[in-house]
Amino acid sequence: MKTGKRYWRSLGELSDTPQFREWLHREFPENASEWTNHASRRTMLRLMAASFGLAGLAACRRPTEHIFPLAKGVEDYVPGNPLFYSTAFALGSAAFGLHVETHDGRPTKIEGNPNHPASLGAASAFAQASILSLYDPDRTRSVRQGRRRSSWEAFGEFAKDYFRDDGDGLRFLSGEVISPSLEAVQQHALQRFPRARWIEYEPVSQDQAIAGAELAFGRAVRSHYQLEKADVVLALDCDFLGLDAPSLAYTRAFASRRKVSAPKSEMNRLYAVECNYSLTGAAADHRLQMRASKMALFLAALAAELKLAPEMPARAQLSDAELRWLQAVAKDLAAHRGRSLILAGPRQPAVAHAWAHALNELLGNFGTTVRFTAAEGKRQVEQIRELADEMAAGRVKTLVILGGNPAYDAPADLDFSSRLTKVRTVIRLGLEEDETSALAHWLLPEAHYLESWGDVRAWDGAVTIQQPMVAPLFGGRTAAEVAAMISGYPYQRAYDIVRNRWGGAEAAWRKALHDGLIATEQVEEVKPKTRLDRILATPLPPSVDGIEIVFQPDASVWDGRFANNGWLQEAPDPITKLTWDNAALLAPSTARTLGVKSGDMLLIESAGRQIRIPAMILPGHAAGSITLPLGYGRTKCGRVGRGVGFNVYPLRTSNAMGFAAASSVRKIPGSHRFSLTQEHHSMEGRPIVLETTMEELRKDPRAVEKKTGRHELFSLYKEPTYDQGNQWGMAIDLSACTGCNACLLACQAENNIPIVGKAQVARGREMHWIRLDRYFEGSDEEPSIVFQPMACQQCENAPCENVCPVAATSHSPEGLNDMAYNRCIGTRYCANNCPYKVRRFNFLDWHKDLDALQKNQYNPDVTVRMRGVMEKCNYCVQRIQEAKIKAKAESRRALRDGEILTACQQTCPAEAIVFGNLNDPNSKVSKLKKQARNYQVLAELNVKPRTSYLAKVRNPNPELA
Amino acid sequence: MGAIFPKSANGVVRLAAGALLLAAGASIGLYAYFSQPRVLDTGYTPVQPVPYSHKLHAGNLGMDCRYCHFTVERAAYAAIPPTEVCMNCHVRVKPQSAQLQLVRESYARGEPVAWVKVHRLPDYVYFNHQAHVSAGVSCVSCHGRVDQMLEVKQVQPLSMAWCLECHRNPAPHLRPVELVTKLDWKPDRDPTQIGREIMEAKHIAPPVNCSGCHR
Amino acid sequence: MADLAIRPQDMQQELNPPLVTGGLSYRDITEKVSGICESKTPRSWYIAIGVTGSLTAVLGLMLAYLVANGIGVWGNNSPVGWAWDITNFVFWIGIGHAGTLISAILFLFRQRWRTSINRAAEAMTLFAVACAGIFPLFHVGRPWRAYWLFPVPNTDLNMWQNFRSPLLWDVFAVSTYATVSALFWYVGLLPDLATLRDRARSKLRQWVFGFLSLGWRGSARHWKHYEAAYLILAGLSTPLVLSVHTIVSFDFAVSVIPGWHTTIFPPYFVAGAIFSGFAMVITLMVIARQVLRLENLITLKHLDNMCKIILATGSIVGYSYAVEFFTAFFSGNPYERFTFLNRATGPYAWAVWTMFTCNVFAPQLFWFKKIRTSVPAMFAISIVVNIGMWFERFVIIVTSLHRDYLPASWGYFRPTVVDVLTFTGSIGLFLTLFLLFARFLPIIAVSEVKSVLHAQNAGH
Amino acid sequence: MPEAVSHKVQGMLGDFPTPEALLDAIHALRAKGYSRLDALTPFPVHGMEEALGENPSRLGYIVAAAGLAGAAAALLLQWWTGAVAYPLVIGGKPPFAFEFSIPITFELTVLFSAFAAVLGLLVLNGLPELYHPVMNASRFAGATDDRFLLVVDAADPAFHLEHTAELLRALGSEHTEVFEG
Repeated sequence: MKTGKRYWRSLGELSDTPQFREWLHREFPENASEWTNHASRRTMLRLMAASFGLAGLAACRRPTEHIFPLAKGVEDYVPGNPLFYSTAFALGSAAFGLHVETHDGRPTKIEGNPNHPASLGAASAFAQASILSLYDPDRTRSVRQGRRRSSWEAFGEFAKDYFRDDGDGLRFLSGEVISPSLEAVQQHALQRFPRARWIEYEPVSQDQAIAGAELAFGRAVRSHYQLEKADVVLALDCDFLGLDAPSLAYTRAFASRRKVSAPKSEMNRLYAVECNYSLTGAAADHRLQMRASKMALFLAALAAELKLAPEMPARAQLSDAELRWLQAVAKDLAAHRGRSLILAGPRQPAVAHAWAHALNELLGNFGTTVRFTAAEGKRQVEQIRELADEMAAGRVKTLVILGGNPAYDAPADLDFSSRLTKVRTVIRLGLEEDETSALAHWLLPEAHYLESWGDVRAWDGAVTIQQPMVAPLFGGRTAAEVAAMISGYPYQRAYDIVRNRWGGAEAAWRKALHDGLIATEQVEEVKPKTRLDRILATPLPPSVDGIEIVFQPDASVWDGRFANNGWLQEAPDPITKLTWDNAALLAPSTARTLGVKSGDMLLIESAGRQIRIPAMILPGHAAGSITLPLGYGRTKCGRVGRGVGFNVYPLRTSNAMGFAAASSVRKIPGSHRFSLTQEHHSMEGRPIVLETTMEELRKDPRAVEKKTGRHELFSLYKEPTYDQGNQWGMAIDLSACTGCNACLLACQAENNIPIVGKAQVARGREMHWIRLDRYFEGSDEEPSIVFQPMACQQCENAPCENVCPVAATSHSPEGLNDMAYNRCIGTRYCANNCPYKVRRFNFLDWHKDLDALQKNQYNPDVTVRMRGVMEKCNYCVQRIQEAKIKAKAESRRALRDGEILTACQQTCPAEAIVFGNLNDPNSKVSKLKKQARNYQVLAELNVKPRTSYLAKVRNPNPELA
Repeated sequence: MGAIFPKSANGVVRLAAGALLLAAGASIGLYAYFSQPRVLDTGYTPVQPVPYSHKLHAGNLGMDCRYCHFTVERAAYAAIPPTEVCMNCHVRVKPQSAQLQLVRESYARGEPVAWVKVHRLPDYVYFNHQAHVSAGVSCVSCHGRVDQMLEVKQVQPLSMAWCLECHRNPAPHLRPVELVTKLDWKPDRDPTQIGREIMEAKHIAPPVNCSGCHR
Repeated sequence: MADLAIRPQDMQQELNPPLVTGGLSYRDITEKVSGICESKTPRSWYIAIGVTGSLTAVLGLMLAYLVANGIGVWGNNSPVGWAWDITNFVFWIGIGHAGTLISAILFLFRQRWRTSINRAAEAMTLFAVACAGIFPLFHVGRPWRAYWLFPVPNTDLNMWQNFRSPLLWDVFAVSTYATVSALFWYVGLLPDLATLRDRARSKLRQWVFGFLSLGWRGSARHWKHYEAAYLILAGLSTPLVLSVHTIVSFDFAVSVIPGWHTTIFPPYFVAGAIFSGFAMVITLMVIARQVLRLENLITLKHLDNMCKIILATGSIVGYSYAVEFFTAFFSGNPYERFTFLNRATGPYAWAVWTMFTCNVFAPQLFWFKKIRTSVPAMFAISIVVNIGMWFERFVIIVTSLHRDYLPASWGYFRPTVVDVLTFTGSIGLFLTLFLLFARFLPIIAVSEVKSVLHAQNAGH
Repeated sequence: MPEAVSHKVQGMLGDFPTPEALLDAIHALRAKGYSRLDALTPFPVHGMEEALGENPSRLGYIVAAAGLAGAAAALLLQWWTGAVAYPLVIGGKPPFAFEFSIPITFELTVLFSAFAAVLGLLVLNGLPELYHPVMNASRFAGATDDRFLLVVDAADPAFHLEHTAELLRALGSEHTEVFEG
């Protein structure tokens, strides 16, 4: 529907921002009518409601609505039909290939690119949410010189006569450069300005890993783990399924070894040694809590145990329990030479990484479970430290900051922002107005990666061309463009820069664009040798007495760059279920010694600096250690992120980026209210998430069934039969699910799910259609964690349907529990009567305060729900309908299995969610449901859910039982 | 003392009561009738910025609907044609016509012509042209004899009840796909029979559940 | 031992004290009751209605605010989709049971003592039901669509109601109950309206009551059909009054939620309703009796009887509570067990124990005749019972919802100011209506009391 | 009343202090062959119907019929909307079933019956009847207060201005008057 009336109105709403008008006119007038569609979809629902029974009368004065067709056609654009482009998303040193769905020129949804080795069709929460940042109304909207609004032309003029010399005192500062075309410009710039230097800094970097490699091999390398080949995995402070690695591909590989279809199938075993409770820890078969500062020692001891290193005092510092654990692990590893793997996390010091390498070589894992490619040995922290010193010494005249946010996230001891004031000219290219922009003399709007040309090299070297789906909304430019501008690079526009970097024939280029991968580059694989003597010569880090503090990227805002992203802020932390906040995570025992409970404020001091932050007790966290998630407490930030959470960077110094010793931690007056999406953590012994072990399964294949118990189920009535046509159903493998938030974000993007904000989450009104239920099991001190994605179960005997007085929710012949928003009057009875509590009610008009710009992200295939109506998961019925219509048009009778992917399924890195036709015995889902692990939650209620779960299987080491 | 009310009071009261009942009944009846989309929405004939005559183009000149509404078989929307399409002919045909002024301007400036929407569905209704056309539902079923309209006019209520009529019993409205745009098609035999055969052949079973149209 | 001897007339007095005392004549009764609404409006009345009126205004404001912003202005959340809204609804509907019960069931049981209280009780019923009606109407997310709850012909949608839904049964039950009670009440009023008409001096009153009494003359034929109609209405109302709260209880009993899904709800709810209803009657009548000096018509015997009924129903309620807990544990259903354990010990334990104290323990005091016949005592207890019964509904609704099957979905409900003010406002509305009634209509069924007096004099 | 009451004798009214006296009087008059009598009393007096030879009320039949109609209407509504007009699969239950139709059937039965009872009452009593000649009688007001009135219709063959008045006084009427209108 193209409803012009409201189109004009929403333009009116926006007309206060000239950029918007400019953007509207310049970019895509043709589909102006389309995008308002969604704005109007909302308004419409409201109007319908407002116009009451008087709908009739209203129509007497029927509003004139306009249709705005294109003036000139656009190739392969059919109004209303989506187009998909491949591109890539970069985060630190990693990049992930994507497919982006666009509707009439508006990117609306991000999927993983199945051909891309780093994403394999999956997309992380960050990647998916990045689309919201594109439409962030708080983005830098224009070039500014000081306070004055300026223009690119003006800056061009300025640059022309400012950058004449040989670059004396000229410094470039950017995030890690993983873009080949930017590298080209970088090199050119450094030739053009011989005395200039280019610093790369990421708050979350691979520095220690590189240092470790240099220590072990004498050269920097990148490690590539082949988890699908590993039978026994030992992860030390390494959340390779979560935040400490390009986790999508690793998750896929790991999960492939966790889905046991038959009792005889071989399952891998994961040992995790960690401080904070991570997704990896949750997935582990054995988890050992250990302070981060002790893990290098653990590895050394392991080396000793495996006779790689001579006996050393290390062992003495391990407790008996730890030692028992270590011995068992050592035995298990040794028993799986060439099929085992040891990973050390980025927070761990070089020596730990070195030991890990040494052990992997000893265990014959080189070339089998771990491969290496060459890497350059730049240390980012050192680079920025030098820069800071130069700034302090006044030797930096011009600093060109391309992206990043050093004023906020540079190591505290460098005192970056105050030293920045010593620089004569600070030129800053930034996506949003942040702490750094505030200190810049020239502020340049950066182009979002979805609106500009670029290219990125993934962790394993695969290169993807980034192509724009819209022209820059606020006239932003890329880092390459700015660097080119300053250094007079022969190519000035992003497209030319990239196109020229790759050259090649048009056909190959087009193919590269289409596939999202460029063939030309080859990454050299290296076969390094460890030098044990050097490792042995390196002292282990001193043990921290007192409480240690550990810094880690946050699952929602990473290093702070996503602070203004409402989806991510509202996405609950997978482990703590905390939204819109960070907290000092500590073990119950630590809390007891400090005399604090969750919500109490702590004053933490380290290296002469201090922060205030509320404590949160996390069962399973290592004692005597406090985890501080980075990225919160932004002072200069958009409306969403400003003042959310607590900034922990002040404690993070350049020589202790991973963890440090706290000089003092004490409770101070005051408390903080967290907004949690899950407040109860125990399963109360109910058969909700069923768990079994490989052993049990081998003994008795029916083990799972026995746990649920049998129930005599009957109905008063003759129940309808669902044996015709498609019968949709879903199976979720809890053994594969790692609890990452990918599905939750996918659902949010696909189904126009609103953001409700911290206060409303606290009231229990979050709108996510799919919950990731997280349960702790076992003791408070040593709990294990299980996850359960919980969305509408599409019950055949749906209790919600029975109680709706106006029949707003009823059953489709294909077994879907339909929800007709436009019929709903909002009694909330259905939600009350839902045993899974998966229905969501629009308590308020969540879309009211939404900037029209953000409405561009709305999926036009899904109604935007007005306040006062109920909503819930519907297996992405819009996708089902599209597919059916497509099949009909192609006059196909049956749909192919896997032709329809629900949003959550499509993006799940573990492929834990499988949707399909239960009526087709050969469909993947039917097969899964036939497995002995398959069970229905609350089956005894006879609601006959169409979604069922495959019990979680762990593979514990009998020796540790 | 005497009675409070005059003798006539009894008659008056009875009369009043009768009148009241009548009025109530009448108003309900009237509302029930006039609130029908059939009564309200049909016949809506807005004035278009450009006096484009479907009668001339589709009728007299016999142009196929799909020449302009070319996405109808591929998309949910039967797109209103880009100005470009008009100009394909009108660079030569009547290049100077005053009536085409707007069109020429639009083409020159690259800005759209603000056509007025005639057939409107609520935003929570997902009607898909592709699905219907490929099944063999003719344009005429919903839009009427556009080829006879000087100004396009809504001839059907486009209400849910009306949609359901056809979704429950599609046979009378089906025809061979190639004849979909032949608005004046007269079947040589019982159309319902033809419809049944098509349903048979194409396994047509229109949805009557909510998510068929509401998502 | 002589003084221990009991004289027969004392015995008579003891067992069956007169329902009309002070040797009143028919005329006196007419004077007494009609006098109330004919005399000059006392200052106190204006003050009272000033207060209740402003509370009613608050109700209006709150509802407007609610409709303007959405249910979010209340504390309701997920999982607690219903909270104060439905609690208030059930509370008021419960109150609204005494009236019809007194006029219908006691009538069928030939309980003559009902006559002096049934009029006021019926009025109270109507007002309570009116207050109750507000909540289901405004608790919906889109009240402007609430008319979809009724089978209104719709030529555009061709959509109808879902008759499997207890909520829909509720709509029919409550609206039927409201209508029938109103009719019943009006029929009862007819003769007394005629009395007012014939006593009226001013033209206005003559006309108004003339119209309202429809020309009632009290002729033999009138009375014949009148008695028939009254008997029939009583016969209809009796099952109706039972069905209403039964169906209200279905809203919960028919669901799948532990703590809701139970078979004892119907009798339990009905008992509770009568319990709270009578408590409210006492609260109001004690005041009316005092203020309007009706001691001779509303005698201690009336109050005593009502206290006995409260004691009886209160005990039934207490028994139901016990049975609920017993079945929960006896059932062996872990979810049921948890729900009741959680009620008694969970975050809402305070509400549960308030409920127990008010509903189970307080009314037991009525075993003592001293308390049954002490006006202040019964007044206090009646208030306590009302509070207790509100909490009963709160407990049933909120504690069952806030922790059901999947612990991950558990939550906690906190009311907002709007919640509180809306309920307070509804009390205001209730009292306002009652004040208006007490001022302008005969609050005692004159003709009925006369026939009782006649019977009493005739000595049978 | 301003507009003149047509001065035609409509009947005669006797005023008695107690229901008993009234009943005795009625018995006496009927014994004397009076047939068109009526009594106006502040509350229903037992034995009055017998005394006046009124046959019992037929209201019950009307109500019963209405009740059946209500039940039928309810069932029809639920069956037609559920199973005919738009059959939807809801909660795995059939489009129509007696189990879940009972509550509403019951409610509508009661509703219809109640309306029938009240409307029946009015119709059978010819209400609303704001004007009635007897209202012109000076003592009429007593009938809704504490007096028990006996009304002899002028149309009664036995009616006679003097004799009837005599008779009434003899039977203990404390006031006897002729009313017109």
